[in-house]
Amino acid sequence: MTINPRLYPLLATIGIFIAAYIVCWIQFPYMLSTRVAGNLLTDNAYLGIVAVGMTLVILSGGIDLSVGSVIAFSGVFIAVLLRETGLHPLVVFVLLLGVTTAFGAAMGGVIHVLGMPAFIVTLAGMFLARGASYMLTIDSVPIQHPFYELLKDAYWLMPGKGRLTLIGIVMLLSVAVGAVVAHRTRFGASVFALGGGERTARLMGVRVGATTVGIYAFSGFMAGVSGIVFSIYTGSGYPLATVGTELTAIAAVVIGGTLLTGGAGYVLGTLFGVLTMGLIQTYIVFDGSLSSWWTKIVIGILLLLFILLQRGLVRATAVRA
Amino acid sequence: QTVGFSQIGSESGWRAAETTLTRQQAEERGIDLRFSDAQQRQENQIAAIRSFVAQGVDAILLAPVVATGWDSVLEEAQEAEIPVVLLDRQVDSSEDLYLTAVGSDLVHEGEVAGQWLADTVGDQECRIVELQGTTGSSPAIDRATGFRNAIEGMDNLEIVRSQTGDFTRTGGKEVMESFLQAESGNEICALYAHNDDMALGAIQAITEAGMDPGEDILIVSIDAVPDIFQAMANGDANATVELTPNMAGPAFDALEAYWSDGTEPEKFIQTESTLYTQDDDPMAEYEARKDLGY
Amino acid sequence: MKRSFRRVLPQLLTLAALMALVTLFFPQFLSIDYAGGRLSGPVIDVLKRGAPVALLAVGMTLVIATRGIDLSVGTIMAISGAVAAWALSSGWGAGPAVILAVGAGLVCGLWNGCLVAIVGIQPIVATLILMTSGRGIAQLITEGRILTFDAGPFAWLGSGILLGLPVPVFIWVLTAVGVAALMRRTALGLLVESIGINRSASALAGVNATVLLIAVYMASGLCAALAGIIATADIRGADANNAGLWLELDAILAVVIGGTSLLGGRFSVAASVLGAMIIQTIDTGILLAGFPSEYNLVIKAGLVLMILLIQSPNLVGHWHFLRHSLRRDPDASPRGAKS
Amino acid sequence: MLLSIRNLSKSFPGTLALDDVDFELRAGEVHALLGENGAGKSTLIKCLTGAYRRDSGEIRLEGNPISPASTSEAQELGIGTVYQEVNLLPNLTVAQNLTFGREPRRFGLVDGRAQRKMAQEMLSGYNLDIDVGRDLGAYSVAIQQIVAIARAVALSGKVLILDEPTASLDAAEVRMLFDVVRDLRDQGLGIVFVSHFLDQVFEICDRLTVLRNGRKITTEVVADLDRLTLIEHMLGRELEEATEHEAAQKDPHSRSRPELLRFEGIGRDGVVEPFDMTVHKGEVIGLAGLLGSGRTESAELMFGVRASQGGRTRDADGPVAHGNPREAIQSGFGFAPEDRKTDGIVADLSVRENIILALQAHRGWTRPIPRSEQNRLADEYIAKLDIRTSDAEKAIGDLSGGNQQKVVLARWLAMNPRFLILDEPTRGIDVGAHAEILRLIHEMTGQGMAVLVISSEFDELIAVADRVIVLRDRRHTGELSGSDVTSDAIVREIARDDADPRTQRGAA
Ligand SMILES: Nc1ncnc2c1ncn2[C@@H]1O[C@H](COP(=O)(O)OP(=O)(O)OP(=O)(O)O)[C@@H](O)[C@H]1O
Ligand SMILES: Nc1ncnc2c1ncn2[C@@H]1O[C@H](COP(=O)(O)OP(=O)(O)OP(=O)(O)O)[C@@H](O)[C@H]1O
Ligand SMILES: [Mg+2]
Ligand SMILES: [Mg+2]
Repeated sequence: MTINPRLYPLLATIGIFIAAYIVCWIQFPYMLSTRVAGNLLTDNAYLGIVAVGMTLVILSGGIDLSVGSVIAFSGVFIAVLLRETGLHPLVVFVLLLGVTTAFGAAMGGVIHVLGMPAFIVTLAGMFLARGASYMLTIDSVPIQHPFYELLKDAYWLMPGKGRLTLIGIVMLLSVAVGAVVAHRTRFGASVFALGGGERTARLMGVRVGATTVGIYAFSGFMAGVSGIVFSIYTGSGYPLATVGTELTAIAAVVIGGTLLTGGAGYVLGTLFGVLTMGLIQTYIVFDGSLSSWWTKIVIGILLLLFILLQRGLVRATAVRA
Repeated sequence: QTVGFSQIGSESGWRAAETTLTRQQAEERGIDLRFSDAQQRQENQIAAIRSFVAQGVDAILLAPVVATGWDSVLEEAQEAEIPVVLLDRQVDSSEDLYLTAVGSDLVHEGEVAGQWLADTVGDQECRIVELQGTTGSSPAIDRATGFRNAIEGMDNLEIVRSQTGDFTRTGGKEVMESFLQAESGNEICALYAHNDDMALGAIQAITEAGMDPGEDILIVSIDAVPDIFQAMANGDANATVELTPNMAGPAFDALEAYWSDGTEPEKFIQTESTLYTQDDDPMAEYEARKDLGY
Repeated sequence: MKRSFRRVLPQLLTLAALMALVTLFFPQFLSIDYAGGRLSGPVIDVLKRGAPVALLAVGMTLVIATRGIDLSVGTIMAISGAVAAWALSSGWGAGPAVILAVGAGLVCGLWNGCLVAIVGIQPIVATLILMTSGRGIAQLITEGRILTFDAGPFAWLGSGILLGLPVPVFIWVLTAVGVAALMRRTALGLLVESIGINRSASALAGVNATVLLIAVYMASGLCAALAGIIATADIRGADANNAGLWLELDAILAVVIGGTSLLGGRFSVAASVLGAMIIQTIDTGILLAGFPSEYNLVIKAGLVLMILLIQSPNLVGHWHFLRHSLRRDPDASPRGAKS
Repeated sequence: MLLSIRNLSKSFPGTLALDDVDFELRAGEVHALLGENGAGKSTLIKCLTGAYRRDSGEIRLEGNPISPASTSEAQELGIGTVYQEVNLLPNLTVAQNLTFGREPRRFGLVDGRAQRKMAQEMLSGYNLDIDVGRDLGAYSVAIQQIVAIARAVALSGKVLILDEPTASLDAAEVRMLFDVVRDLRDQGLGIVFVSHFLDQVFEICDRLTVLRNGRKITTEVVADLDRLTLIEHMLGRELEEATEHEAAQKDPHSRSRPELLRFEGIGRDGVVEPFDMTVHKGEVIGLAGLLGSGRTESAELMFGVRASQGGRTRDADGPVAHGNPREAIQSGFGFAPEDRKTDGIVADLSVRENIILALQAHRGWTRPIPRSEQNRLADEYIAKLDIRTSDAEKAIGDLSGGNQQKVVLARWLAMNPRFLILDEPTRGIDVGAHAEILRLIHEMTGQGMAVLVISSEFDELIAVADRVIVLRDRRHTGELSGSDVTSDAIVREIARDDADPRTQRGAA
């Protein structure tokens, strides 16, 4: 049974992640505890969710720079609404997801109708969402609601005191949903087709407009979910939160083996991309000796190392095949 | 003892100094300091604290990037019986979730600055421009509030323009230039900057516009970084309110007491917000600070 | 000449409209004073304040023409500024400091170019690496503080006056004119465009795509270094933490407002520089108009969207189509019967 | 009447591509759509399938006016199309491409296994043994073409449109395709067939419509028409019969001419076995072989697109470097690649810029070709190759397929190389231009240039080549020269091996 070459980047990602984990474990035996594993899921939940949306966008050959701001907006929106009105959080969630999905859809619409590059439209979207959260409040607003306490404390204590939290599970679910949407639906096929080339996709019968709107709506929806998760994670809304998260998400997607030019990749790879980013973070914290500037440099070096390894591995297997 | 320190980032010279001093203090006391730089992001700080908890450190120092959103991670630390000390900024979580907080009162800083200005101008008319910190950050909000508290009710003092300079020199300079255009310079009587860096940028803008900072326009700011003392020595700046970067000293003192016999310190160890003016021998202050890693 | 004028006409019109709008909120916007051998006024401010983004946009235009993108320019500004300040504070003169800073920018560009052209990493990711780690390098040089130096001739580059105008204006104008001339008076422009549109076909036609790509990223690094020098000289100190922070986005925005496609190909340096001025006019206009700062972003986003909307080629097409179909009988409209 | 088009017009900026065209297609007929490059054939098809928005006119399918706004609507109406440039997605698997838009689903989700099965069934009639789970991009242009045909056939409930489907197919594939087409015709489909190979038109088509300069010239029954009249309709003038597809004066002794280049041991594992080739001044060498036999790869090795493992190349003065395309160009080589869309044209640049590109790259960026010289070159080749464009500043991407091909040729002719490799040079080129290009090749060789021509058209090779090298299974296996160069001989040479080479086709 030969392995399909399109799987190579995914396998390389998973392989390198496991190898990296082993290296960390040798250096800090405690890394293998369920606590660290649980933390890895929980701490990166919001990133994983938003990266799933980003994966679809990138698969279609686009990019969504607005997600970081949308997460911040979501937190502020929830916090302010809960503070100002007596609405139940679930109602607020529904409202929020409506808003972010519509926001994404609107960006998709602008991209399609005006034929403008996604980079710029979503950049404007990024300004807009961040600006909108400023207009809601410039303060950081705590969320105090019994339902939120419930959500925060929803976890399953794994053996070894590690916590598998609700939001970690939400992330895993999102990855599963994203994978099904991308790889098992006609919409997903259209996304890949767009990534292969818009003109060709059009000639093959893809409804380019509807698909584009759908993609960015999906990304907006995921950013909304991520915002909810983030608000549970921090228990507050803060307009300055998650600055630059879009770039982290893009990096995670690319590390996960998805081509930035679109048309090739796996949602599952994104999960490992996110976990890898988290692993790098954890490793640096465990080490604890790096100064602020070395932290930045080392993150960059590890990122580069990872990408080079991945490329090398893919190339080596491709040649042998 | 091992102590984890979750620092916000390295966005300003002041913070770099705080990091340096914390390391120094730890070294002097033989404490093994695990340092983590969060690059201005709360999510990184939360993740770092959880990693510290997972590693089982003996205490955690936290310089929170924002006041809200720490409840669950502090609870987690508490469950693991790891004391947490907050540095230089407050959180709005319940007090029993942390051991103590070391810091200054940001609102108070603004009040000191405002009070100085009010005292200085007396009952002259004074049109004030304000350089705010990063929109939405707690120092920006609190220092604005404090200043307004101090000048409240004084009809001769009026804040005519207020814009964010993002706590940076470039921002301070650029915004000050536009203030000078918009208010045609000589009508501005004083500048209140949320930090010294912006004030230093603004001083350049004022000089380049052909005016004399410190004379034509009074300048008061907060932080007391070395460079502002130099400006004060030159007569370019008038006053600054100190925010000491040595938060770790008192924090370690409290921790050591707690470790040795479980003494619970007070919930808030306030550092002083000393006001420095041109009369306080700024050059000496400059010399004293310039090697602290600002 | 006429052709290139027509190329930048939309940008010129946008800029004019924007200035009119700002004047509405701030009537003295167009007033210029002459005092003490220098011109001053909001417009001069725009010209001067726009220098970093204009410089970045010049380099970014070339990179985008090759279908790339350079996210690291803001960081390169910080690095070159730190290098210059370090050189100055360790006693070197202004000349060596400038040379070292420019050299640092070129090295950064070389690094990016090699990752993109030789290793084959996608530009966004390749430059993202330098974007994150480069700021660390800059901080390493300044040790995280604002590295100040004795002003002297170096500061002249940031806030000096030449012929009544701020020196940065001359730097960006000369750079833009120089790069545009280099591109159009030689065959470089054509070759850069051709690798941006179809790298494999160009390589088969004998275009040295690898070397050109590296050169383009180095040019971007050079422009970023100049911007970094101006920013550093302006505040007489290197602020490794904040110099150029997020300016790469403004530079990309400027290029796009200038009508160069992010998909590579045809480019216009002049239009990009006008784009930078448009952005600076927005920024300065917001400051002058005196809105509370929490509205800054929303206003900027709104204006940018509007500008892009007006310039969108598709919109022009839609207009034509609307006018056509309104004039003709409804049966002929393309969404006729679908039996 | 199955399909009828009335008064269809379509204009692009600067071009009236279709001017009041009428066209009728009956059920159960194969209808050829003919015309020179740029006559408007592809545009007509794209207007019909909703890929372009027509300016005016009416289209009726089975009497009902239709107006597909997108190709998917056309597909739903039962119109299946193969566009001129293979328009499938290389990043999707063969199966995904084949079933796109009609994926079999279970519980609302795409069922991968059923999808592959469906794809295999769709391909079953085409004698193609490939792994439908692999990415389409891993396969050669020809295989992609067949996949595109299979997809279009499956989609065509009523009408099948084939825009130059045979351009990169060899004789066996063409025969197979025609079997499929006849079968569909007998089932009552209407089939539109665009081709520049008149033999194929005469073989399979019932009626034909000729377009010229965007106007409909005539519709005729094929049986009533002779070749010359047809060409006259297409060109609007007579073609000097002498040049068309007639064997040129072959030089059986081309090998005794002075040696120009000697390739020794050029090859690469898994690509082409090491081969030797001696090229003489002024000679035309043909490369013949089945699809995937390694012709393109041989050319790529010689031009340095792929690096050769070992081997060396010499000319009279010593070693010749061709390790990469730039070195090869410095050494006086030229190469017009097979896939003009991805390797040939630089779509957004103008015709002029595309023509001078290689020359400019060769001169280096510091020595720009003066604008007047550029214009002169562009005008010269536009006239010489009869490139149909409104002017030299039009973007090449807006030219018709055949005209793009001519521009790519012009790019290399302008270089005046000593050794020019042409991979399928006449792909998609009309009869008139075809003859013109063959004549040009002769003219150039007359001046001492050596040319290597790769072609799937044996007739073309016979017409132009002094000797023909035959490839089989990525090996240079034989050579024919002088009067031995005949269609039969080539076929015999290709088939010499007892094993059926066709079974080995597919992905390497
Ligand atoms: N997108 C476009 N923009 C501008 N002009 C175009 C465009 N597409 C086609 N044309 C012009 O329309 C005319 C008809 O082109 P078309 O592709 O239909 O020719 P064709 O008959 O298919 O030729 P060929 O045999 O070479 O494929 C040509 O002159 C071409 O330059
Ligand atoms: N290493 C490889 N991996 C994957 N596919 C390959 C590889 N080598 C060759 N191929 C595919 O097989 C095809 C081999 O056919 P090639 O194009 O060389 O044959 P040809 O004789 O020139 O036929 P054609 O008329 O199609 O050009 C290539 O086009 C390519 O798509
Ligand atoms: Mg055609
Ligand atoms: Mg071939």
